Order: sequence, then C-alpha cells, then structure tokens
Amino acid sequence: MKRALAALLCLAAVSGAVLAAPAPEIVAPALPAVAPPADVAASDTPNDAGLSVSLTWRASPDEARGIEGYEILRSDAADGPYQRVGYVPVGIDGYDDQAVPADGQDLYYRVSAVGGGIAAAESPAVGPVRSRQQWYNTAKTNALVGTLLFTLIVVYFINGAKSGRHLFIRRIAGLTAVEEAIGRATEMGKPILFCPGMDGVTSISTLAALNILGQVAKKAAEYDTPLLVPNRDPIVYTVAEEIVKEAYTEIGRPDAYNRDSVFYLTDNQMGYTSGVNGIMTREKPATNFFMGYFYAESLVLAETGATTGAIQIAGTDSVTQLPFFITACDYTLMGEELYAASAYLGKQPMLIGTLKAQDWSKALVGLLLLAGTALALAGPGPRQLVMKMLSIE
Amino acid sequence: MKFFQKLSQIDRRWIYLLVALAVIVPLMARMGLPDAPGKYSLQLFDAVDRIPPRSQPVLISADYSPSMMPELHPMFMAMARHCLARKVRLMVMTLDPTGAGLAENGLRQITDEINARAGSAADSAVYGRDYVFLGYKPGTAIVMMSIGENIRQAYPADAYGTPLDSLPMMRDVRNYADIPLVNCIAGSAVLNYWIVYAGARYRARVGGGSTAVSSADYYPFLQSGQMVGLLNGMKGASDYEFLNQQRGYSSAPRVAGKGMDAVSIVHLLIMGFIVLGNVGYFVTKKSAQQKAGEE
Amino acid sequence: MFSHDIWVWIAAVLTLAIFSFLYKENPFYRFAEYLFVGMSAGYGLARVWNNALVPNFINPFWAALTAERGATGPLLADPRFWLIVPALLGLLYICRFIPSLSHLILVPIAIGLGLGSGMGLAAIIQTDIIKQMQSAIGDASNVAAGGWPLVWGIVSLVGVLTTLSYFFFSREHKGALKYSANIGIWFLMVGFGASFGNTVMGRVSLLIGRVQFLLTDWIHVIR
Amino acid sequence: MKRQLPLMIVLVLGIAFTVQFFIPSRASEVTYQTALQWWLVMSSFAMVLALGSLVNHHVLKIKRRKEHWAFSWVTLAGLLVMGALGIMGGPSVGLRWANAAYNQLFLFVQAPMDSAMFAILAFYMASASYRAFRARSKEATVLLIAGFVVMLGIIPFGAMLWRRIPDISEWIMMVPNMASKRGILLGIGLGSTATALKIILGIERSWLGGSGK
Repeated sequence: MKRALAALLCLAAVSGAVLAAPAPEIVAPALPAVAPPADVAASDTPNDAGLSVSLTWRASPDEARGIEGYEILRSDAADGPYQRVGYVPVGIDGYDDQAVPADGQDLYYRVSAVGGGIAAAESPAVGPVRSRQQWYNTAKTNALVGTLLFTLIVVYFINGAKSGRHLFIRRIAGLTAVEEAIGRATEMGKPILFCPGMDGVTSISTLAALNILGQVAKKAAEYDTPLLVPNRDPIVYTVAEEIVKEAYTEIGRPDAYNRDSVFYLTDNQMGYTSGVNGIMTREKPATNFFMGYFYAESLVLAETGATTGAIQIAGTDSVTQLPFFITACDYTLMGEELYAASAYLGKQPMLIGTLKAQDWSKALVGLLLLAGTALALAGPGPRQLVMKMLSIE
Repeated sequence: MKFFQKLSQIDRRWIYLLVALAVIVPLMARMGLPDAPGKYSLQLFDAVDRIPPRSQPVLISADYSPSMMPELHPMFMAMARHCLARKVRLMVMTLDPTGAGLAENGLRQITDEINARAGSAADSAVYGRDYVFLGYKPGTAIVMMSIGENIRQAYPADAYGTPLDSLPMMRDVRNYADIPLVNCIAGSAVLNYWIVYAGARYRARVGGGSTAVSSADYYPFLQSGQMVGLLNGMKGASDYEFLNQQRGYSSAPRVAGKGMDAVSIVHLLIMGFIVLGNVGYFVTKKSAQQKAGEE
Repeated sequence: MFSHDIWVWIAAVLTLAIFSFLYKENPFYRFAEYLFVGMSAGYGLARVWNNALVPNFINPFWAALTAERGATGPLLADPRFWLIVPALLGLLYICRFIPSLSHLILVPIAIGLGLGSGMGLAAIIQTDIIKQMQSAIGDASNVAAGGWPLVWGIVSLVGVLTTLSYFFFSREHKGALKYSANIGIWFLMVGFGASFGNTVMGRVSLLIGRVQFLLTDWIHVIR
Repeated sequence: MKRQLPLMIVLVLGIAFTVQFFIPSRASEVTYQTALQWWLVMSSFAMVLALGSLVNHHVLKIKRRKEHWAFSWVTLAGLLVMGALGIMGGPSVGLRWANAAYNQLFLFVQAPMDSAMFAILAFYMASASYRAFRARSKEATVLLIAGFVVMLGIIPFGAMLWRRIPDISEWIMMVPNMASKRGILLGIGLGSTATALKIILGIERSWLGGSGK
C-alpha cells in the first residue's frame, strides 16, 4: 500500500513536471517545433480612416519544415487572452487587421506560425499599438505637388491672356474643315448632324463637344441650315438645347430655331446608334459631327455616315476608338486636339491661355520623363527612389 | 485597268455578302484550317497539364455573361474538359451572376459525356470527388481576398448547399496555397482583379482567358510572369481545343475551332481587300498620271 | 428544321431586321429601330427607378419617416431623412418646363459639375499623368530585364515624348519640333493601325455569336 | 444672380472635393460617399426631361402626320411597356408576372437587337479597311502595314508564313502602340485637368448654355 502510494505520488510529481514543462516533446511527440516569425512589428495603418493596424514580420526560417501559414492574434492586454483575427498563407509577411474595435485603444499582437504537422510557434507579443485616422494622405503627395504646380501654371497663363498678350495657336487640320463642311451643307440644302458623344456632362470631352456645338450652331443659324442633335444623356440633352437656342438668339434669329432640332433618343448605347443610323440614312445630312466620348459604336456611326456620302468630322479623346474614326471619317480631332479645338473656335483669350499652359506642362512632363529616366538608369537605388516618388496607391 | 477602277468603286454590299459567307460557311461545315497555337495558349495548357491528377484542385472562375459566350464559353469548356479528362480535380465558381448558369450547364455537359464513356467508377467524373460547382458569389475583390484566407469564408457550402467539408476533394483545400492554378475567364476587368488580389496579394498562380478586344491589356502581366498564360479570344479557345485533341484529351467537336476558321477567313478576306484596294489605287493613280502627261 | 418557340422567332426576325440595314434602310429596319429606341428608353427608365431611386432614396427615406423615433433619435438627426435635399434639387431639373423658373436647372447641373471636376482634378493627375510617367520611366530603365526589353523601353520613351510633342499647339511645327512631331505621328499611326487590326477578331466573334443563334436556335442546321 | 449662383456652387464644390481627395479621415470618407449618393439621387430626376423630349418628339410626329409617323407608335409602345413592366416588376412594386414579362421582353426582343447592332461592326471593319487602308501617304502606309501585320499575327496562317510573325505583332502592340497611347493619355490628362480647373474657376462656361454669355 505504501509502495503504491509512493508510486502514485511519484507519478503525480512527474506528470506535474510534465505539465509545467513546454508540452510538445512529451504530450505530442509527433509534432516537431519550429521557430516563430521574427521581428514582428505592429503600427497604425498609415493614410487611412482609422480602425486598422498593420503588421509585418520576417518569415520563420523553418518555413520549409511544414509551416502552412501565419495566424494573427490580438489582445487588449499584453498577457492575453489572445484572439485569432486573421490568417495568411506562407509567402506573405504582412497583414492589415482592419477589424480593430476602436481607435485609440491599446492593442497587442502575436503572430503564430501554424501548420498541420507542426506545433504552433508564437512570436513574442508586440505592443501597445493604437489605430487612428489621418488627415492627410502622404501617399498622394505626388498628386498634390502635381495639382498645385499645374494650377499655378494655368493661372499664370490665364492672367497673361487677360492682360491681352497675343497668344499664337497653330492650325489644327480638322478645324479648318468645320466651316467648309457647314458651307457644304448649306449649298446642298441638307441638314447638319451633331452627336455630342456618349458620356455625361461631367466628362471633359462632352464639355469640349458642347463648346464646339455652340460654334457650329451659330454658323448653322447664320446660314439657315437645319441642325440635328440626337442625345444619349438626359443632362447633356438639356444643356445642348440651351446652347443651340442661345446660338440662334445671338445671331439675331431666335425665330429660326426649330424645337425639334435637339432631341433625346435613349440611353442605350446600341439603341442610340440604331436611331442615329436611321436618321443618317433617311435625312441624309451633308455633314456629320461626332464629337465627345465614344465607345464601340464609333465605327457603326462613322461607316453609316460614310455610306450616305456625308463629310464627317470626328473628335474624341477615347483612345480605343480613335483608330476607327481615323479610318472612317474625313477629319479627326485626336485626343487633346478636341479640347484645343473648343478653345480655338471660341477664340476666348482665357481659353487659349490655358492651351498655352497645357503646352508648358507638357514640356515639363517631357523633361521630367527624361530626367527621371536618366536618374533611374544610374542604378537600382535611384531607380527605386524615382519609382517610389511616382507610385500611386 | 478598268477592272481595278471598278474594283475601287465596288458596292460595299458585295463586301458585306462576302463577310457573311466567310462566317456562315465555316460554321456549317468545319473546314479544318491548320492550327498554330500561340505561345501564351501553350503556356496555359502546359501549366494545367503539369498538375498531378487526383491531387490539389484547379480553380476556374467563369466570370462572363451570355453576350461574350462565343469567345469565352468554348475556353471554359476546353479547360474543364482538359482537367476532367486528366483527372485533375476541378472547382468552378463565378463572380458574374449571369455566368452561373452557363458554367453549370457546361460542366454538366462535359461530365455527362465522360460518364457515358466511362468503363468504371474510377474513370467517371464524380461530383465532390473530381469536381465541384461553387456557384455565384457577389463582391468580386472581397470574394478573392476571403479565398486567400479560407475558401470557406467565401463559400461555406457549394452551389447546392452541401458544406464544403462534406465534399471529399475539398477537405484539404483551405486557400490559394492549396490551389495550384487559378483561372479566370472574363471579358471585363475581373481578370485584372484576380491578378492583383489572388496573384500579387496571395501569391496564387493566375492564368485565364479574355476577349480579343481586351487581351492586349494583359501582355505586360504575361511578360513579367504575373500570369502563367492567357487565351486570347476565339484564337485562344481554338488553340486549347486543338491541344486537347492533339494530346487525346477530347474528341468533342471543336466549337471555337469552327469559329476560328471563320475568323481566319474574314481576316484573310480583309487583308485581300486591302491588297486589292491598294493595287487598284496605284493602278488608277498611274493611269491618271499618264493621262495628265499626255495632255 | 425551324424552331417552334415563338420567342426565338421574334428574336430571329428582329436580328434579321437589324441586319437588313446593311442592304439598305427599309421598313423592317425602321420598325426594329423605333422599337429598340422606345424599349431601351423604357428599360433605362425602369433601371433608374429600380437601381437608383428606390434603393438610394425611396427606401431609406421611407424607412426614416416610418422608423420608431424613440430608438433612433429625432427625425432631423437621421441622415436618411436628409435625402430629401438631393431629391428637391433633382426636382429643379423639372423647372425647365416652367419658363420663368427654367434657369434654376443650372443649380443641379452646377452641383454635378462641381462634384465631377472636384473629384476628377487630382485623380486625373494621379492616374493619367503620374501613373503613365511611372510606367514610361519604369520600362525605359528596367536594367534588370536586360538587353532587348530595355532597348524597347527606351524606344517607347522616345515614342511617348515625340507623341507628346505632336500635341504642341502654341508653337508652329518648325525646326526640331517639326522633326519630333513627325516621328510622333508615325508612332500614332502604327498604334492606330495595330489597334484596328487587333480588334477584328473580337468583332467577328460577335457576328459569329449572332450567326450561331440563327443557325442553331432558330433554324436547326448546326448543332 | 442667374449665373452667379451656379458659378459659386461649382467653385465651392470643386475646391472642396479637390481637397477631399487628399484627406483619408473618416469624416472625409463619409462626405465623399454621401456626395456620391446625393448626386445619384439628384441626377435620376433628369430622366424626366429626357423622356419628356422623346415622348414629345413622337407625339408631335404623329399629330402632324410627318413622314414615317406610324412608326412613332412603335417607339411610344415600347417605352410604355418596358417602363411600366420594369417598374411594376421591380422591388418597389414586386409583381412577379410583370417581372417575368419584363425579363422575357428584354432577353428575346431588346437583347437580340442590341447584339445584332454590335455584330454589324464585323461588316463595317471590312468595309472601312477596304476603303481607308490605302497607301496614300507615308503615314497612311505605316498605319496600313501595322494593321496588316497585327491581323496576320492573330491567325494561324501568319505563324505558318513565318513563325516570328506573332512575336512581331505582339511587339507592335507592346512598344510603338503602347508608347503612342501613353503619349495621347498624358496629353489628355493635362487637357482634362485644365478643363476641370477652368470649370471650377468659372472660365469654362459652355454648360451655362444661354445664360452663360
């Protein structure tokens, strides 16, 4: 009995020792130990609206020995209890905990290397760390500098234009054709068709198109040539109508304005196209203008127009559709030429002033491209710096 | 001389008629024009071909709508055929609500074919053992990221409500680390998302197929190795069908192969027109110059 | 041989009606065109109602009005209630039908433009300018990619610079600018030709889809 | 007043949301989201104007018995049927039969016309290239050759002619094509930023229509 008791005590002592010692070797001898991830760092996620903490670490050197991923554990006290908040597979050494309960609260993190065949290896706790929101996005500094610089250049040249300095603008091939094309329609006694693009009124190309429409409408009013303006966007339709009406008033012929000339078709891309196709083949306009932003329908419109024998002038900043207008239209204003055209036709000095500003900015961009490339070719370090300065999130 | 003059003023409706014939005839009777698979098609095919059978599953995300079917559905069919014929396990999902029906029907058609031919249980395609259909899930990038953590977060169950853990082939699949290849077939920017979220963020190997119009956007990813391969429109689909047949994985009629015959013939037709148009242009110009010289 | 489904017939006949335009404008096309315009405008109306107004205004606004106030605070503190403001501003569009108030339509247009240009300004600088600059410099300095890729990167940079120089408006294209702008035009033309050529397959595929529908679903000549 | 108020609105909102772009904080984020939602609600009402124009146009056509006036009935009927079924079948009313009819009409009436219109592009690619791909000038010749090589690079025939053709075609897409696109985009970027600035500063006033002058 004594011996039995002694044995029992002995066993209890052993098992007590076993329980106190790190478990793996004895309780689960099948699971080998691995090194935990090192250099775990936790900090507030920069440039965000708060409620997020970013973690980074150095991968465990034992990744090849069965680590499948890393668990991210969080607690509001250094000694726990820790809760699992995320998981990433091996190969990734960072995690954003975007489920932080509140900003300004002290948090502690551990990262644990886990796998089916190994004992989990937890890193020491890091912290305290607090999440918070920021009021300036440092990642957007390049855009801020660009915006300020460009605004400065534009304002400078607008002031120059205001003071009456003459500004030269070179001839744009498609533009000289505009007047000629309107004259042709008048001679033939046929209408002019003007499509102000497929985008809404906030699209820059639509605004440029509406500017050009104003000029075309004035000429049409002068020569008493009927004008057809089918629309796809409800708001563009209302603005276009105002512009055309005003053009007739300005020429002094408000009575000649036909209420049917600016109209809405449908907002469906191909529905609109089928409608304009019908108009082109039935009314046979002598001149077609396609100005603004266009999508795949560009070629359908331009080819149909070509079969009716109309003179066609297109203008778009839609890079993907330029090839089709170039092949199927008589004249095409490419990209920036569309904006330039609207300034050129308007002949307002301030609009021309901004063109000058754009040119100087272009020169600046060109110089920066050259300088940046030269610097980046100097070595991997400078290249990384240039890339970082130009990186966007 | 006259001939070329006439030709340069040819009624465009003759051109339309020829284009129509160039599409209709090959679709009705496969002409069997020769094939020359492109390098990115080959790369993708090889990537699938190297995955060991009956191990980790390939993921195909069928992210296309019916309007892009002619180009993209044959890609899905060819890729799924390749996997199932080789006994490579297959997971199918979609991020486009209208893509779910297309993918599900396609999958059923292929498995029915395989099972009709199969001599034994081992040869047949068994749901849950050889393939699963996860269905549609809204939320594009969120779905991709949650698969990166654990596929059960995005898909607790398959499209039919069976929990993933009750499907034998899914038991050991947790995230991209257990998926040797992620394929996205899409005509939109979804493929881009897969490259960014699954590829760059979770180190998944991404391949896929896209419409001809948007394929050029993916060349940079192919050159930098961020994509393992790409099927470019009808040509890519046809390449894959050809490779499947060449290696004996499929004897099904080549849907995209027919389409590609039509595409090839229209291309040749257009190129022929361009040549004729230019010959006509130079001949008439020369004769006009000669006339001007005589006067 | 032919389908027995009336809907397939309708779809097939309308498809052919649209295609008939290629021969010439005719009453069948005209019918399809007028139908298409009307239906798609109605579809657009339903979409604006179901996808924009109902979830963004009607439902939340109604929920705010009918919510039990005790729990959620006063009505005026409920952001959903304030959706009435954009709705009223939207009604200003309709002032256009009242001649004496028609100028008020400029208010919602101005709001849209202010938001659009404000949200766009710096974003365009980021995506269209800084991003493009980074890619151009990156390609032209990618020493790690070695030999030819680097050469092509530098050729690309020349292409970018010369294309940019073509778009100089405030200076006559003379001297060095003329030379550079001319190279720019060459790059532009290669780009346009290549884009055109690269698009043919996609467009033919769309036609193949339609022909497959006609020959498979309507006349069962191919399987 | 008629033009001062809109110009003020544009100035204030333009500057506010340019600044917002650089602020990541929660208040800024909420402002942005709210603005987007308000904008969407507000713009939805413009649809009334658009449909007013469409209906007016066709009603007048029918009244005045203009050419092809009978077809205007088709447009009006299409508008009414799709609009009504769509709203009745939508979540706000929720009539199941209306939704079924709406979907059926969309799938078998509208969608086929849509796809057919798109498919017409295939024909037009052929006729446009026949007419326009002519070596009239050096530039036109370059365009023609680039297009020709890329087309050849896509079809298997090209690779059989010379196995490097697909690589050349890809090179054209990646190097000169990409370069010209970047150049155009840089110009467009500057041009559209300038226009945005002009709008905010009240220099660009085309949108004021009649009252802008």
